[in-house]
Amino acid sequence: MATHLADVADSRDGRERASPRPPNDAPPASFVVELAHFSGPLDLLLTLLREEQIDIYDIPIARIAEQFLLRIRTLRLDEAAEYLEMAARLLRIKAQMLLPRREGAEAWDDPRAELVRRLLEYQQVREVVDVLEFRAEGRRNRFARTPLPAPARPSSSGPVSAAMADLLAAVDRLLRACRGPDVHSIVPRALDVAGALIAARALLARRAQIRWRDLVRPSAEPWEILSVLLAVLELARLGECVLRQSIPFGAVDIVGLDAGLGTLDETTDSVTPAMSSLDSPTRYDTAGAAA
Amino acid sequence: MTPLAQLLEAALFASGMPIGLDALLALDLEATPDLVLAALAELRARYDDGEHGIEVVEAAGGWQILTRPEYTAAIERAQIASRPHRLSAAALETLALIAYRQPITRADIEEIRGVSAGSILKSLLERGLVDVVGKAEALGRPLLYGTTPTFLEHFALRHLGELPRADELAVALRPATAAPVPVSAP
Amino acid sequence: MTPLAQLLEAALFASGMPIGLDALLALDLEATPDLVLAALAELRARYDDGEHGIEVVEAAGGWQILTRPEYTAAIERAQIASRPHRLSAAALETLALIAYRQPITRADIEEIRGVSAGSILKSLLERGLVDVVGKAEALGRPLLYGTTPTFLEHFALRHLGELPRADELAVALRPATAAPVPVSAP
Repeated sequence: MATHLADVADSRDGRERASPRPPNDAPPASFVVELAHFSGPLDLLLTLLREEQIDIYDIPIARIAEQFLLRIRTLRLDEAAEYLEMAARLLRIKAQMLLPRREGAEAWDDPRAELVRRLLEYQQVREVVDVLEFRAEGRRNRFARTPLPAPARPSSSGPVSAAMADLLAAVDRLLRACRGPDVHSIVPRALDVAGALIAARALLARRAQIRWRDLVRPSAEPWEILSVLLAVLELARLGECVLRQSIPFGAVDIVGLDAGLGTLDETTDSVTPAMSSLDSPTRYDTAGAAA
Repeated sequence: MTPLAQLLEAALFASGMPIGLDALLALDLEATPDLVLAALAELRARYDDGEHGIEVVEAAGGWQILTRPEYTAAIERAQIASRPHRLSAAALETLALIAYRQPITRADIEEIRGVSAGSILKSLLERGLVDVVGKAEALGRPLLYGTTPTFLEHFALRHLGELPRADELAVALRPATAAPVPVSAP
Repeated sequence: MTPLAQLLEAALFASGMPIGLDALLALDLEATPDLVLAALAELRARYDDGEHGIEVVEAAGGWQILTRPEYTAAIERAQIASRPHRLSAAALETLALIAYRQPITRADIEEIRGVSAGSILKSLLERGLVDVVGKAEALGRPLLYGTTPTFLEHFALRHLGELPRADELAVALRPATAAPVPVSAP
């Protein structure tokens, strides 16, 4: 069942002329290819075979390799890796064909076999493309109803459409947006409330009353100041100290009470007025205090 | 119906919005305003014969075909007209983060995405794609978010392990930026 | 027309996309598949009476109303609606491969087409014509691609079975494994 390429390809040639392929969705990477109206090296190779009316099962490799090289040079495709790879493959097959065959050997591994297989496979793809193109053209000539513009405020309860590809593209965007390729390496500067608690407790153990500036060094960074503030508030909540401020905006005295009296289930009633305004409905992390 | 009425039917159907007389006249070079108005009347009468679910309506200086009001409730109930709402890029990114790093706090999401995530999280919660799965041990015990069975169902996943690993994505989705590679002849 | 046919007319009109039997059944709690199919036939017959510019078409496992082809040129000329762009040859080849070999990896697509497929796959994913449908068991667990309902609608297919079977194609494709190649006498 020798398939003659010319027979199969004739109809395709007619169609190709009838419907040129505008590179409407061709991204830059394949732009060169689209301009030349070849969708790849196999497409070009098939065109050459058709022009020469060559039996796909008996390709004169030397001649075709030469023409292939000539064509990619004139079409300026000789910078595209895929075309160069095919050119190299053809030259390799040509060299293999020149090797002397063993006299009288029954089986001969035709160096062209793999190429023939690929060409046949690709030819079938082209055939399916013809079917798809015919179908698409029929559909293009009918209009569905244009959807009305979406309501200004889309409800958040309606059906959602998102393809897996959309989700993965989002992951891809995130990965690119992040500084490093590894998402896990990005760790926000955490507050060190536990450390500040330990420092404050240690100081309160030695002195009955301390001041804010005893806990915060002058050049402290914001995260350190915040850590100390939260630690002090936590100590007050646990009943380990009392905060006093004699005048508005004045210095804050931290007066130590007996450490260890506070328990976790104490209510915030015991907290001094200084902190009540800062108290939040959620509880602070007490893991640090327990340490 | 006359050929002009059929053409108007196809045109009014294809357009979602009302079409004015000028545009309708552009459909047929031989049409006159009188002919178009007559054809519109013919089409309207056809739909008003008590046997149709749609009707021709005059609106916004033009004509439009709309479903009859008595069918609105059924169509809405079947969620046919409410087209599936495409998740925004921001929502997808947030969802992707939650899927890959769950359980994750809102602060972590915002840290990575660099923008506030409140309204997006709310919307994802309402749609049932994510849920609160616990509280972090960190200060303030912030809520932790994770994906739901609805999320798996939506993306046709049997379990989270079916999500591609992050390092597989580079190959799978990113177009080869360097292709075609110019190869210099030796 | 029967009330159910009128309801279906309104619903098909309201949706731009094909609606499947399940969604049509949701329109009327008393409807059965037989009743819906009968009403669809009634509606289709009504539009096929030679007096209408639109018709009922079966696509992507459902039904939709579309304009008749003979009015397309006029509607496009009047700029009421425009036809979508044609897909490039490269995009069609990639789609053809995915349609026939799904689920298929990007590497397999590139192997058969002989060119890199990254940017084309990305574009097809964005158009919703293909989607990631899973991961291969092979090394690196590459993503597997498959076609979507949008693909069926784009090519006016009711289902994938409407494409010619591989063995019906003029060029019979052998299995991917090495097939015996007839060698002509040198």
